[in-house]
Amino acid sequence: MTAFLSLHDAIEQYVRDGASLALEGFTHLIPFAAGAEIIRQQKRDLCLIRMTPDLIYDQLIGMGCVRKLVFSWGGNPGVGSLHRLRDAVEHGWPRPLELEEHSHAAMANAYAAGAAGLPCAIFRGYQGSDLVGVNPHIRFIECPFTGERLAAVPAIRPDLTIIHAQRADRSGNVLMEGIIGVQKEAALAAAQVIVTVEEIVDDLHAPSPNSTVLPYWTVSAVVCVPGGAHPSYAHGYYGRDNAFYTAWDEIARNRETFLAWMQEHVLTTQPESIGDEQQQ
Amino acid sequence: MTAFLSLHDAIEQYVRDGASLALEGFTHLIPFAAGAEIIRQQKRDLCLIRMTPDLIYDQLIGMGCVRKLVFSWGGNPGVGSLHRLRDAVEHGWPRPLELEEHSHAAMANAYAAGAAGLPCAIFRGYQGSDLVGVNPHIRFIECPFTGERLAAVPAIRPDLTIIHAQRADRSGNVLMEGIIGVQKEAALAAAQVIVTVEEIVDDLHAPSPNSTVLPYWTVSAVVCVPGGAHPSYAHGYYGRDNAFYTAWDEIARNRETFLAWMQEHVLTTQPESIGDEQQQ
Amino acid sequence: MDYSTGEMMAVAAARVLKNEDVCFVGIGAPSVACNLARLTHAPNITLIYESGTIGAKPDVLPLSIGDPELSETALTTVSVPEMFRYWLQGGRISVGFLGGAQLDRFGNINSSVIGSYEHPKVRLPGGGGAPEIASLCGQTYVVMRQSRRTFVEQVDFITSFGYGTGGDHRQRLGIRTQGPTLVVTDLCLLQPDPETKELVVTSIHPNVTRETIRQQTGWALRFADSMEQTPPPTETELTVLRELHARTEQVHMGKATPDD
Amino acid sequence: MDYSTGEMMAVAAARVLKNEDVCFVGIGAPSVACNLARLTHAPNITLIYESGTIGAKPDVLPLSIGDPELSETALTTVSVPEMFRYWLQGGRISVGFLGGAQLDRFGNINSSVIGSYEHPKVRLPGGGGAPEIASLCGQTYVVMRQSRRTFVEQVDFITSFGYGTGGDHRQRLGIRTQGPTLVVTDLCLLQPDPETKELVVTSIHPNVTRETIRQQTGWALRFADSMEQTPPPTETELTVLRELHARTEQVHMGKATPDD
Repeated sequence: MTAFLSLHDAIEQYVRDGASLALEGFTHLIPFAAGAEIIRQQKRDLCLIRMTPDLIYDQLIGMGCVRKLVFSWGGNPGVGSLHRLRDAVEHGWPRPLELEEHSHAAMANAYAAGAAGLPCAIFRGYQGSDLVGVNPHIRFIECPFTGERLAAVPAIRPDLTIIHAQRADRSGNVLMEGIIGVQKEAALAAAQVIVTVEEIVDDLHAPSPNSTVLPYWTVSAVVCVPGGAHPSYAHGYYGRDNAFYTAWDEIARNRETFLAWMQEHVLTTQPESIGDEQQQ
Repeated sequence: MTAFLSLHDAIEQYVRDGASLALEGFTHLIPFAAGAEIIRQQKRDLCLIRMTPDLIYDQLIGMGCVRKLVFSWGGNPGVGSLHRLRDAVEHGWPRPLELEEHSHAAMANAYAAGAAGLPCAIFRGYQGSDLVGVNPHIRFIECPFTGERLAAVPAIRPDLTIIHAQRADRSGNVLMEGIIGVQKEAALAAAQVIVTVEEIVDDLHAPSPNSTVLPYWTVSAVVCVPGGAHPSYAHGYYGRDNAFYTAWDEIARNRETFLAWMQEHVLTTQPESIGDEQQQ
Repeated sequence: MDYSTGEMMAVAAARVLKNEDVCFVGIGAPSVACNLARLTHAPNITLIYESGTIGAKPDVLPLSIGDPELSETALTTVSVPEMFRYWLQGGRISVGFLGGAQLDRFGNINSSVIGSYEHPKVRLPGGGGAPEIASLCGQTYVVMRQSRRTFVEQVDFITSFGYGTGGDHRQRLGIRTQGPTLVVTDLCLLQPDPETKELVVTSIHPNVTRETIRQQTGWALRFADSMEQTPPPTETELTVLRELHARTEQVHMGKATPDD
Repeated sequence: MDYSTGEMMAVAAARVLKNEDVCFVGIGAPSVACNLARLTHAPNITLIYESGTIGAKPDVLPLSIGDPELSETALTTVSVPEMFRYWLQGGRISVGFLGGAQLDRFGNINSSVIGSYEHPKVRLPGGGGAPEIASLCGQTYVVMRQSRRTFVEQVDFITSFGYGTGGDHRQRLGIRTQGPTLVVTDLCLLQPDPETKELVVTSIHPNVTRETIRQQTGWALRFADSMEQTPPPTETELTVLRELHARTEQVHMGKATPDD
């Protein structure tokens, strides 16, 4: 049921121009290599979804692949702004970017609702926040028992979710460990799911009977990309390249240095070598 | 913050007559020893909550401790009826029993809502079921985005939840593994939480960074009761005594044999010896 | 090879399961059918038990929905809230199994009470996961022995909705799944009429007469125009089934402590 | 011992944290304060990062909210939906930390935009977890440097609600928590007036004048009648803080690959 593909073929077959895409990862296991391949294949008019868009989304936006961004926190963690994201919003370069802004609680609940097959999620949130006035997707319902006013947001159902995980077995069952973020929900909420992994093994060796595992019949394609989460990290495989996150601030600050870096490190790189190259 | 008590003291201090109690466990890690101690201390007018009331609830009901039962499936798994539950509902012996009946989906969502601090849970359920007509706690809301009609139930918030777990460390942090059922939700939804454990250790040795752990500051009291889940089981410690579940059908079928069994195996047993005794 | 009507029922139920199916398995007959399928023609079938075990491959039949055997052999075990939210309500289950004390001509099932709800003659265990299994699985198969007592004109209480009063009743309630597309009994197979949704006999088990089936049914039963004859259990099916039962018997009685 | 105003801010924030506190920790100043408290007077304080790590005891300061250091030292790591549902919304957090680009006299915070929302002069990262941290933690502490640019009469956009327009505004919105009970800056401590909820200065850091504080505040600032003098950082506090920063510096720069 699960296809085992090269990164090139997986992105070519599953990423359609104009589609809604979630490349999730809460600081951990961010599918950087997959994002780079989307840039190389010059996909366009994408609606990107993610709680914490960071460097890879900054790159996708800066290279003009993105029409709309659904997010709750868009910055370079511990460093500052995402300059390409700002440039697109503030000056429309390289193209205008539509924003749909939520809180983390809202997006986490919306992904969970998508995974649960519900049309919406309810939670206690957005009380007194001006976000309510600028995002028409934030509404309210009354609890039928207490009358309490609760926030409601529509379920998130991406056309495609791409995540990076530690490993998959040869059937396509996938194991995730450490900071698992909202990846399981993002995967189960999507119509299609691509998982890039550090390695493909005979036995997952899940440490606990309750380990986070996606069964093969929930995964469309598995791609083996060692180092595919760099400069983020893979618990048990390699650490976070905090120095690169810090360095990105300078690289992305102006358009020329950004384009030069993309040219050298992404556009002229081969997908197969991504992991290794970025791990240097 | 967590108190380490004897089973006798824990039940005496935390179980109040008339309180709402959830002794959860989905066929696994059922807190039998704690239930037996509640019977020995002759607690009364309890409102018992549980998705799958089985033998220990049959005993509590048969001994007259229970006023009301909130449940979704009340039987002896794979064997048949709970005769004491039936006798109470059908003939009011030893006292009438009020029922609040739900589906598993409703109760699982209601516990989760309790743990999440929400007043209610919404889900797609009860469509066409007559349960809607006999349970006023089942209501419906409209999705504010799609207009779909969704079922709603009030959150479950027990005065006290009692669960059994594999082990706790000396601070009171608790580890659960295997079929974890709805125990974490039941614990986080309750005002007070008692956890009986197979052993108390220096280090939990959680096998995975994502293992199911209740931090000590969510646990009121920890009680060490080896074998405290027998005749249900404790993954990694001992198996399920299916023979006893089968034998219970005969024992509980009539009032005399039931009372005789309770006299010999519960009323005249010491809490400290429960585990060992039941493990013989 | 000789076989019992119960064995015929288990074999007939197992045969309709496919390798690609993701089954929400109930205890008893469904569990027998699913594991028989897994041990014969559908080795890769995914068995999910509502206790949270996904991809269980038990060597013996579980007595309860949460026996150790299940989580020990499962791909992973999730919490019960997750099971009902992400997996059942999430639309991940292709086949759900149902049974009950009463089934009516439109596939509605009663597992709550015999008699009135307030003053029941018999208080049954209740629906458990059934009300949502009935509405959220791609389709459901009902496996139960056939008798006038269990196959009734109208159930005393609808715990799990089948086709209601027939026709497009499910659609009118906004239910998007197929419902009870097959009923497997110890005597025959029944399937809903495409239009009216009334259950009609479509295949008769060996050595069973229409008269017997009529006698064991509480409503004026219809037989399909193109009637089939259920093939008897093969030697392989019977051998695997009996070995499964034998292993189970041994394990469950292993720790007999009747006085304790 | 000499110290910077930033060190005074970190120390002042750390001092208010207790051993029993369960803190929802933000990156930057809050993370410094929480870990300083843990390494000095509150060894058992529970630190929760929104990435899902519960009971983290990092040896160095995380650069991001989800550095490896956090899950590797945590009691357990849960999913992000669980974190926001069972732990934050579940009412398990006693203290939440907030910061932002703008803070107004009633403790409302803007971390979304400078200028209009549709055509912002500066597009900020956004609220992240803040809107619900502000309403669901038992109380919140704001830690940020004080300046006319950041301490404004009115914020351009309320990302996270403090006391709104003051008085009982929180209660009128059905918010059950205390809100921003303390603001720690590099110059002083501010607390809400019990009645009006306007932030007033209650303690001044050493060698800081009221005039300086006024100059760095965008509204007509009030000073409490009983004004306190913030004790300077102790040698222990400074030593632990500086060692923490030194360890952090070393680790984060360890894997420098600027060209990659």
